[in-house]
Amino acid sequence: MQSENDEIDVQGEIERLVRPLLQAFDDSDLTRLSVDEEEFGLEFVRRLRPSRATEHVAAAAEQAPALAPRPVDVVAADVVGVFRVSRPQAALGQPVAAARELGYVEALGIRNPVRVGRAGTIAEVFVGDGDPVEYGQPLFGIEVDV
Amino acid sequence: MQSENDEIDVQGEIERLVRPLLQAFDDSDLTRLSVDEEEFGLEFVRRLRPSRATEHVAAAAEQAPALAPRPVDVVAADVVGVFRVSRPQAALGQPVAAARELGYVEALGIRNPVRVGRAGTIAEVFVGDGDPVEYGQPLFGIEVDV
Amino acid sequence: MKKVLIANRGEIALRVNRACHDLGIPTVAVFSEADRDSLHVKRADEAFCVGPAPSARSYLNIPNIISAALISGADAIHPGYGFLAENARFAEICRDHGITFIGPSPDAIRAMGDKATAKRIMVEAGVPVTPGTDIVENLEQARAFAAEAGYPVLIKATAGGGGKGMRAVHAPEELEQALNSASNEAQAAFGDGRVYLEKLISNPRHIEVQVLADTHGGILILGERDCSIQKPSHQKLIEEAPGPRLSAAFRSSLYGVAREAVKAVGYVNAGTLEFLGDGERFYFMEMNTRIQVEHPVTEEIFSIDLVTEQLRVARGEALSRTQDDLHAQGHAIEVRVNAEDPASNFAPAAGTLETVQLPGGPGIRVDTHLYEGSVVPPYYDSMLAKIVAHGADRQEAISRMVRALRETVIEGVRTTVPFCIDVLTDPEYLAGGVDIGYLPRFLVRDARVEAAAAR
Amino acid sequence: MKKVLIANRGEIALRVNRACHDLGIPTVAVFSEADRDSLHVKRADEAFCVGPAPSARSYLNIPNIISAALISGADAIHPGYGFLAENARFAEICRDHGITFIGPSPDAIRAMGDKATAKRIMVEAGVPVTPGTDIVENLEQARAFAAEAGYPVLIKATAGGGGKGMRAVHAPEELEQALNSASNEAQAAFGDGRVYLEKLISNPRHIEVQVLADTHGGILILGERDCSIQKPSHQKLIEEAPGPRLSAAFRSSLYGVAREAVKAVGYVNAGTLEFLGDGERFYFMEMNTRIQVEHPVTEEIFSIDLVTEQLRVARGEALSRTQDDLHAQGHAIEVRVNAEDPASNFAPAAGTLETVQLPGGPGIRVDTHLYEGSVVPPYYDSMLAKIVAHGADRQEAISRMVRALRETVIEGVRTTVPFCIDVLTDPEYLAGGVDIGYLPRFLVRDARVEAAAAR
Repeated sequence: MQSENDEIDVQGEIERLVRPLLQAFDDSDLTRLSVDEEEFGLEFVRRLRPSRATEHVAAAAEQAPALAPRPVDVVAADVVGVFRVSRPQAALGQPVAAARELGYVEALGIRNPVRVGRAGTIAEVFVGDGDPVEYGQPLFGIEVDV
Repeated sequence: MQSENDEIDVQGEIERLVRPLLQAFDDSDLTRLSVDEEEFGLEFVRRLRPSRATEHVAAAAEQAPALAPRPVDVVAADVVGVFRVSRPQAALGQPVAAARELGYVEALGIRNPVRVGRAGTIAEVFVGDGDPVEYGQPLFGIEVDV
Repeated sequence: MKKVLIANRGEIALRVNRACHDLGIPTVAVFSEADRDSLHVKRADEAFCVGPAPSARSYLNIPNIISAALISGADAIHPGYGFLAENARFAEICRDHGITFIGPSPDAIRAMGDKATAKRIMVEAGVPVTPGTDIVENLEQARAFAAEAGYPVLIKATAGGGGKGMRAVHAPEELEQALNSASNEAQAAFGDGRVYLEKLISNPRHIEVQVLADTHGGILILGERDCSIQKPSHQKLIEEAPGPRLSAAFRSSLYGVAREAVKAVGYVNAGTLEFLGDGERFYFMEMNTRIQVEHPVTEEIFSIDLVTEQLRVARGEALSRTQDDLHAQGHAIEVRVNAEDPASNFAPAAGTLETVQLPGGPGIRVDTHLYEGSVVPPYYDSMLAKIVAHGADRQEAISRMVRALRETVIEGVRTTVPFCIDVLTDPEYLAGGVDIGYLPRFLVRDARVEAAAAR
Repeated sequence: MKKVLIANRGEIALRVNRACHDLGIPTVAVFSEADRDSLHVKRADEAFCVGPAPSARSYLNIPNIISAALISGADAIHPGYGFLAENARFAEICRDHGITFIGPSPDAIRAMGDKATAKRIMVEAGVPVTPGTDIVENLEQARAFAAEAGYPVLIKATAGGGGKGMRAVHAPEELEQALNSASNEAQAAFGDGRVYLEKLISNPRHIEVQVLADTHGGILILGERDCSIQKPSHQKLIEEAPGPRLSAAFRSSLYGVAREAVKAVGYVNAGTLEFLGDGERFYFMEMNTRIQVEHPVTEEIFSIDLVTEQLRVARGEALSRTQDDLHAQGHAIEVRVNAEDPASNFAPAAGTLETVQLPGGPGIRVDTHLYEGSVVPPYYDSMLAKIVAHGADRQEAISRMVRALRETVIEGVRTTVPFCIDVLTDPEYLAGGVDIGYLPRFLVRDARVEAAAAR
């Protein structure tokens, strides 16, 4: 059987209950927090993509010198296929220009180039030559020039 | 497949995350609050018995004069059967002595007396003559003499 | 067949996953970014994201799906239903890459996908079709047919689908107008304005026949399904097998015709022949060259697994049974639990499922990708679950289904569950053998009852 | 029968609730204070709390249960299994209050509940029983029997149960000691120190026969179940039907004997005759005068609902089928999903279930009272769910069961699911026909493998 969604004073509820929790949630390391009351419920979910990629980014960030963090662009695969490094190979820590081809994803015999967006420095390499990659998979982290 | 319960620093986690939430939970009107992190989860549940009985008690409490509240004993059925009022009938607001028989639950032809515990005043009558009652069902609220 | 890629989502992806695992074959799931946490991803042995949420860029993304098969080492693809299941070009691309497409040949898909071709093949095979014309070249041809067959008649587009280019004509004076507008609509929708005429059967029953054929000449005719309980949009809502109140002569003729049709098409793998039932007569409507949503009712009464049979056939093996092995047992009903509001013309809903309690016990099978906390994305089909009840007879199947629906608790989106309980306890449905006009009539009746109650 | 009170909890209370609803009979649940939020309470039409958590004060509280029936207007009580199901006195009390006890007569319960009486009746009916003695009056009688039948022999208490008053004796010099200690233990446990001797069958198979009988002389023999997969405590864990690797002669003889036994007892309603299987021979062990946990495997292969048949019989109706209507189809297996840790001698667990994802798809039936967020209280049986797989043959049933168990996600308590997957993929189990010593041997083997892996 189905639940009925009765109208309640959502705004009032938010003021009274939700804001402090949202603050607490923001300050915490929680990835999900759900609250369930008789007449209403809510859930906070921190948008994370739990993958090797984000772990690497986090690890990289920890090792970085304690300066003001610079933005990191993630270059991701936009097709499914096998990643191949372009020569000359761009190495970790190397500055790269915008639109520089770092490699390509080979799919059904077609080379789909993987290019740098904004110019910067290669901060992370998530992929190796010959690795299979899926749609949206992070390939490189580029610390953007400021 | 089954989850594995890995050992984690439970005490540390409690200090860092749980206590503030428990405090917030205590201060709130929430009946359930659940938190779910990658490596651990917890849930606070406020023990309530949502039934006509508690609603009545609450209603009675709201209508009561704004004095320091006096404790209310709930006289409950300890057998399943049909409730019968004992004569003379004890009315709402009437003082009753300890062990006073307010009625009985008739079950399989046996009269199971319903008696007042501590002396006081009848603050609530949850049951009518001839009502079927289940085990543990609240029958009367007695505002205890202090 | 070393590994199967499942090019679908939702319950059918899980259904195929189960069949593969039952045969010990590892699986590869594909998913869109909206389905990352879906059950079909969790239950497969491997999974590849093939695109963003919109189907056109993920579940219909042929290059990414083929590429996922190639790099995962999958040597076969099961398309499920919908999406790429009846795409002849996709079947060809699979073949060109050395991947087994688990389904019929591209030629069979193509032939049955073109209504005029399909009808011609069936006529040649002696399959009864609705009296009708070839492509009409001019108004006079149309007039002559309608005068002979009698009004009402139906104008249909040869490239048609989804009601586009279709017009019912009830009187001679409406014919010219209808012909022009149908042709224009078909031209706009399909780039092909050719139309033909058919005798319109008022309120037929939807009776379909499940078939299975292997590459060794083995053919199984797996009885009929009655799918007459359809929404006003002609989408099926409740299906059952066997069809109620059909005569032995009707069945015998139907099965014989189905066998001839399979032979005429040279059909291999699982398919369904759809017919309009009109009293003791039936007319071929179309052939679906894929596994269908409602296949479980056939599985239940014949104790056969149609999807493992699909896999066997695709491996080049013979079907596991012969026609003589098969005996229908009892009665089965399927209800589609959709995230839809029947009171608002079955408008689809999306959301997060707060509570999911599924039914169980004797005679109840559940096929679903739901779990508590799962998300119903707005991008795809609104079907959440299929509940199938099997009983010794129709009455027991219905009792079990009603009980199962009453046990079902889904909170977070509105579903078709309460509405289907109303239908399954309606005396007209209980009597059996309703036509496709039944559900629209029921909706009107129901609305009147509610309006009267509200006064 | 206007309304049925279900004097039980958990999955069997839901099972009975389903059968009543399938026949259109309203239900009354009873529950302890620990089960207030249980599914059997939610699914019944009415519910009464009958006592606090401990069973002795709630599910065994006869006055409160009878009173709940009387004040709710229930004119019949189904006892499920366990609790009051084989309590002849309870059946009598029901009768005295004009309530139909859905089960056999108090006399039949009492006769089969006393092992010596049950054995005497069976011997008279020509049912093979383990060679044994009457109650032994002295050591000489015992010596004489053991010498004749050959060691090992088993000392059993006539009032026995749960292994109390039971001793295996492997050599003459152990006999006197064992006899004394068994008698003392029985006296302490049951207030009845009488014992008898039986030939000990080493590692028999547990083969049982499902029977159903009505008040009109109708008797159905519903084949056998093999329940040899038992924990070291002799509790069943995995059951199947039909029993693997049994000869046609064995079956024919078994079913004939079962029919004679039902007639001899004048038995009415559902019951199970348990036998020890020893090669081509079998010996009566005991008769359970109730529906059993593992009844669904029989239901699946015979497409019959044993609980609705129980209700029909209790209403005085004839059984819905005759023996000639019944033909076993395929193979069915049941796995008991218990909240237990097999690695810790199956120690029971309690807790709140954080995640509950149950299996589905073709051939899978789930009987459970679980839902996400439900509580497993520490007071009762640790069984959480029964998963039943039905397939065309044993291999398909096993494949489906393994797939279903792999789909099952229960978080919050440890369960027997991973362990049962190990058993169901073990070559010795797959070969079929293992004896009751198999699972204890498997556990030892498994422990050795783990120990070796840990080195």
